[in-house]
Amino acid sequence: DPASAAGERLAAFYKNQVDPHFALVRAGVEAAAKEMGAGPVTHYAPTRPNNLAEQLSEIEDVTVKKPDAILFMAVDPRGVVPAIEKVNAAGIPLVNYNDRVRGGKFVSYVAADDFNLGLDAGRYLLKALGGKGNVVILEGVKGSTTSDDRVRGFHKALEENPGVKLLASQPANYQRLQALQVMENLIQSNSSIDGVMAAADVMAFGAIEALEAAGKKATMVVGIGGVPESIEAIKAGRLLATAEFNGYKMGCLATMAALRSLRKETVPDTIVIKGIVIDKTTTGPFEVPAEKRTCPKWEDYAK
Amino acid sequence: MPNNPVSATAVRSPQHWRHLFAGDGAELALRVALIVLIGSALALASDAFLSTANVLNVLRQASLIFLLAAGLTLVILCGGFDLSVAANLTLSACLAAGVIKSGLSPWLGIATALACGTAAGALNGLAVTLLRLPPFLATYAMLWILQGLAFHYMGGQEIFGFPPAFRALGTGFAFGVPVPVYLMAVVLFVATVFVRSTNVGQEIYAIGANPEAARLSGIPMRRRQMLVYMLSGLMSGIAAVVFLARVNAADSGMGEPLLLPAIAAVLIGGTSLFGGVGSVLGTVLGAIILALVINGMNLLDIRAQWQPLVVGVVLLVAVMVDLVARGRRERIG
Amino acid sequence: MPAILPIGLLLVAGALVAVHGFASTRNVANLGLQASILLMLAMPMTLIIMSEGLDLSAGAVLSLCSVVMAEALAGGHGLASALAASVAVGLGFGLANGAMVSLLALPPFVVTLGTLGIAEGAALVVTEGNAVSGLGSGIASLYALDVFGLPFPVLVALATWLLTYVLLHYTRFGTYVFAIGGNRDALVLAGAPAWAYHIAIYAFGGLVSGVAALLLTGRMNAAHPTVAIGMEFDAIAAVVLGGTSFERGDGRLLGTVLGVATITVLRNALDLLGIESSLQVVSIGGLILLVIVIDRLRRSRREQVA
Amino acid sequence: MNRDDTDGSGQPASAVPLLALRNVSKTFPGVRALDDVSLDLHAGEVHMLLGENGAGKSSLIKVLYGAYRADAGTILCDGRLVEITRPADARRLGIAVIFQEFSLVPFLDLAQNIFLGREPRRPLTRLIDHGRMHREARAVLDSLGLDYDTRALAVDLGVAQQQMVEIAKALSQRARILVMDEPTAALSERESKTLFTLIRQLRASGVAIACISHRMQEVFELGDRVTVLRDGRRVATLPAREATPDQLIGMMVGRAVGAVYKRRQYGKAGEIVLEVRGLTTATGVRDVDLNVREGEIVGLSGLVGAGRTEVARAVFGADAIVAGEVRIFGAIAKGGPERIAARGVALIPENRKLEGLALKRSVQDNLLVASLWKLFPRGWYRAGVARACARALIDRLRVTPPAPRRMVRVLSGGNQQKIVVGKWLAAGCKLFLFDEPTRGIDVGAKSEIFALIEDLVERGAAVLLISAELAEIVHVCDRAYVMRAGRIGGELARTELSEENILRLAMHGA
Ligand SMILES: Nc1ncnc2c1ncn2[C@@H]1O[C@H](COP(=O)(O)OP(=O)(O)OP(=O)(O)O)[C@@H](O)[C@H]1O
Ligand SMILES: Nc1ncnc2c1ncn2[C@@H]1O[C@H](COP(=O)(O)OP(=O)(O)OP(=O)(O)O)[C@@H](O)[C@H]1O
Ligand SMILES: [Mg+2]
Ligand SMILES: [Mg+2]
Repeated sequence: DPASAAGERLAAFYKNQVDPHFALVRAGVEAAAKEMGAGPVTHYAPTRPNNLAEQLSEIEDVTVKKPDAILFMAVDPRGVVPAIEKVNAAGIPLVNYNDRVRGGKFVSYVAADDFNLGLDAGRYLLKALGGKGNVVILEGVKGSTTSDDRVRGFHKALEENPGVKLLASQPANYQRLQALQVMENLIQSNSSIDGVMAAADVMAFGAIEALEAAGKKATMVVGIGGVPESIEAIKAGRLLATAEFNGYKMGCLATMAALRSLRKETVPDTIVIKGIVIDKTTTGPFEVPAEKRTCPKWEDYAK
Repeated sequence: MPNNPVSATAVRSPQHWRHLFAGDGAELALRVALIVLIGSALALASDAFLSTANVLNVLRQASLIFLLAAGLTLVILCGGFDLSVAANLTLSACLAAGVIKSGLSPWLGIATALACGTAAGALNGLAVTLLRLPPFLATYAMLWILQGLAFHYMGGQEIFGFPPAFRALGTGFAFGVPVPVYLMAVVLFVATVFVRSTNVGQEIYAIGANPEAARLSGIPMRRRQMLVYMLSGLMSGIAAVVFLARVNAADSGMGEPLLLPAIAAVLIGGTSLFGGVGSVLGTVLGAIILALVINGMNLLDIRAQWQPLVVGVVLLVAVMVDLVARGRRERIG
Repeated sequence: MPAILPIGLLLVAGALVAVHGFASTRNVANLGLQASILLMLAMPMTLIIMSEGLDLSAGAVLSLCSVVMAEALAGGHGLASALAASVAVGLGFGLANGAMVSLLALPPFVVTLGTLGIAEGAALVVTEGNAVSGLGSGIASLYALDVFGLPFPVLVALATWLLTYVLLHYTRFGTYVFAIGGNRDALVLAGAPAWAYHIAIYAFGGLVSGVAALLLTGRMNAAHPTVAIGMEFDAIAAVVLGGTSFERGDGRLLGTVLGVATITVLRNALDLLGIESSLQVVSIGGLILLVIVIDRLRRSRREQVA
Repeated sequence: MNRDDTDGSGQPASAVPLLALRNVSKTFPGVRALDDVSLDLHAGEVHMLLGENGAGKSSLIKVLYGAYRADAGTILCDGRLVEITRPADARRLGIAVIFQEFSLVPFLDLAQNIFLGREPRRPLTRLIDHGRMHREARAVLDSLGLDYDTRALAVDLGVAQQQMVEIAKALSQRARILVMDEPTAALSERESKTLFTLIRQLRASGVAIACISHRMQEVFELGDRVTVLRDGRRVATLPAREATPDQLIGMMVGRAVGAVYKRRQYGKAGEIVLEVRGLTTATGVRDVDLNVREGEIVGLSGLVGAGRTEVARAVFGADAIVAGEVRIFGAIAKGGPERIAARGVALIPENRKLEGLALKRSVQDNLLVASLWKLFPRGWYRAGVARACARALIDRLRVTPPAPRRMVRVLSGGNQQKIVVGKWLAAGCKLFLFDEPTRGIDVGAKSEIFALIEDLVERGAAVLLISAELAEIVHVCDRAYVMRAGRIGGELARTELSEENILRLAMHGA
């Protein structure tokens, strides 16, 4: 409740400052902090994208700075554990978001259900394919929760549709160019690719560019995300659908969880942000630019 | 001209196109052999490999790396180094994307990329010539600065969706061949003629081989160094345009993954980091070898984790192959 | 004395005054921890650069060593045998680098760029790209150990410094590092097996990477296949900022230490100030530029005086 | 090792040679560097090795030191067959060599350099005993009369000082066999004299000495026996006393050449081409005035370190000028080498490897680098034309082998020097600054280079000639300036040119 606004200082961590998803998260964090009357938020992202060693140093440094609470997402779910334990020892409360950390103590874990995102997106594609055809998977950064869980979801969807054949599954490291080139190469060895499941929208776009350039506009692509570009692509009919991975909401809710816990309110230990599958019919709410969005109601999520 | 033993007009000698490869014919032949070798292995392993479409595909993938590596080759030939090529690409692409997206003409976007690239190259050039900073470090510092500016400009966002006419530069075909491949061919031709068939090119080799001797031979060393860094910057700008047109979006991390491949392409191509030895043609072969290897691994559905390892081995094989050629070049007169 | 000294001191003084918490015990310990791995990479890197070489594979080899160590620990082996495995892998890569540079006379940049790929690929293949965890508490508690009031990692790093110092200035090996960079032919003509010492320089680098894996793994109580990639550039920057030159075997170990300290302090102070990451990136570039420009100006003045 | 100074020239050579090379052959791809060469070195003799550039002298030494491996032939030490496959083997046999190329390590101090490869170590820890090393280095330097600081870094030494340290390094090995490859090439007369005294002392103490030199008077001053090589073969070995200069030169080149090049004719000096007034530089030149006219060869002499090189570099724009002015054809010259070169000035630098050549480029590339814009004014380089032009220069300079595409690095020192000189010939220059153009060049090539210089002035060029060999200045120049400690000590007209006058000015000033 804004009633007990206390100007708390927050520190928020990101995996990189490159991916627009994290820009949405950041917008959500800022919005919620402002709404609840917290103090300024300092944001930390490694100077080299997804650099674990740098993130470790940043955690250590932030521990010295002693913010009131930390919002944390891990570049690697396991490697950060000792550093998180140090934060625990220093008595600074943490909220985990985006990527789960496999150890340490957190007030709450706020994230999408990556497995179900993969499953939903996968099911949507396979249904559109009518339960048959050939598909490929584009994975993200190996070892990250987001990629691994989503890919598991894809595979579950595939199991449910034995008529669909998985031609290849290659990582493209959440990079557009890499996805583009992997796709270009896969097109060469596989004459008919009916569908693509990408663990993130950026990779879906890379794949779409490759498919369109090869004149294979019929191939259907699904991604996971929902950044502004995805919405445009869905409306333009280039992207079939994307499973909502709502960075803005995640930023909001993680911040709310941190502030509420600081204000001695109870906070559930897990907050799952259920995402819908965004397709042509459901783009509406996502067309609002980040600065005009509002945070969701806490009560809707803290059951 | 009292002391001229021979003047250009006094001597009539046929012009050999072969001089474009003068000096390192053996190295280049070995690289072509390497390509043929990898190619035949892939052709045996995968039916898809030898299709025209796939060959063009490999060339298109090589083109981006090559565009970036071509400028770097010039700098290295001149005895310098440029670690900032990829960061320069990122910043140029981001600024150009910003311009195009703000509704201005794509031409202006292209101009922005080229201007930004060249300007950053000029800064590198000034650091090396005017301040006489060691190139490796100066361009490393520039890498951070350009990258930081790109981060700052983009603020974590991406800019996407460009007009089709612009995108044709990256995705288009002419007479069945991808546009970037033409661009690669043009750059290869112009750069090769430049380094092999102009006085300035000869001077670049001379500076690379021994800067002090070149200076004392009356070569305007600083102007030439300035030139190669600016050309390298320009190539980053050109690569930025192709990149943008190809992926239809800009983000502040787009260039970074290209840095090591670009350097590797130059090195696999047989250009010596000590300057004065090498060729742009070698670099094109290097870029093709890299693209070929990755293409092959995708076609055979080999897990991507193997990629760095295979690329590392290829790089080492390429330079070891040079050991065979090296002795020859030193001695055959 | 290289320009890094006044700039480093200025930076520390500025941080002491302007950065809240910079001088706290906890932060000083942080600085020590953060500098220790970089210092361990930078010590052999100094010798390698002095020998007119370069080691781009250092970060990747360190990551691979860490993976090997972690796999051994996770597989239930003891700390000693895990360390032995890690050192063996590091040494193997060092020897391979050294052999190709020394015996085949291949350019170090190319050789180590190749072995970078091989080490990175090997780590990725072994781990399937995932982090290795479940190492038990042994290595973490070793990492957290305090010896005579010094954290264990800092102690290991200081020991590496001391060892490198003695090697460089009090052994033939060290003298020959100067000679290999300055005039390798002279060493050959002096009857010394220059090729062997040349290999030894890289082998030393691999060996230290193998030991440094102890700190890296301990720090995370896990291993990650690409965690230290990119750190070699920080190490190279530290070495060159410290006044070691790529040419003619001119090197300064103390300068490297100052270089490591400066880079660490800068990043730490910017974190404590909560400076935007994009500006951090710019300021790292700015620092490097500043140091080399000042070095350059001072040097040209000296050249004029001489 | 330094016994009383006795003139050992009369000492008989012992019966069994200390070291003997028998039928040694060595082939490099395309070159037969050594062809069935035999050589004896006796205790207490100085054995001079003579030969044109590329005759195989350095190769012979490298074979006997184990730096090169001979294709055929044997080596006997004290009459016993030995294997020398590595320098370490040679050292063990008591062989020390001073090489043509410097072998100092720039960032090690003098003591470390002198003891490189033989660092004294403490018994238990095996750590280097710095104290002892410096003490012993001090002793060696003292024996040479050198007061250099043993803690000074080699990089801070001048060329001559480096050469003296090389000598100290060889002496400190207390070798039984001492081989020197052109030790005096970088030394001034005075330092050479010190060295000769020392060589005589060593000879008296029973050391076998082999010495390569391109200076004929040294052969007679020092040598007991002389071996002449030509094209990798031994032409003759004879007692120095029985030889005459003309005879030796005849053997070396296979044709008759005068021992010292003599100017063919003196022309009339024209207008002033170069005028230097009050030149002062940060490199140590103080208030230098001089001028050179069209058709003139003007010498610039002085002891090593007098600052002659620095004058030439400042004129060429390679070093910054602190005060004073340089006029070329009356107009003030400003800017770096590219601006000065564009006005028709050529500098032939003294250090060919560092300043003169791109060692990994071809002969052709090196020869044409300074005249690209002269040959191809439009900027389009034509390889065929370049090749033909390079061939013409190679013929004119008699570069061996005459292969334009060969890498310069594998040429012999003298041939490399010819290329440094040659690269300015096609550039159409009017003022030539020659800094030690004949360093390390054989007599034949020397006279060719002087003929070339004379040819240049006859066609109206102006030449400033720096040479450490006084005889060259005396016999070639129209007049000469003598420098001392960065200043002009005096000027000598042709009639006053003599070695005594030059030395007087160089050492005491006017
Ligand atoms: N490493 C090498 N590779 C190829 N050729 C070589 C090598 N070393 C020497 N040669 C060739 O062997 C021949 C003899 O060279 P060497 O250096 O012994 O001559 P030199 O008599 O010492 O001449 P200078 O008086 O010019 O020093 C030359 O033709 C030279 O080009
Ligand atoms: N004996 C010496 N004592 C101190 N400094 C010296 C000595 N010899 C040389 N130098 C240094 O070397 C510099 C010039 O050396 P250099 O030998 O190039 O002069 P030079 O007159 O051109 O002689 P040369 O052309 O014969 O080599 C001087 O400015 C000085 O600093
Ligand atoms: Mg010789
Ligand atoms: Mg001189």
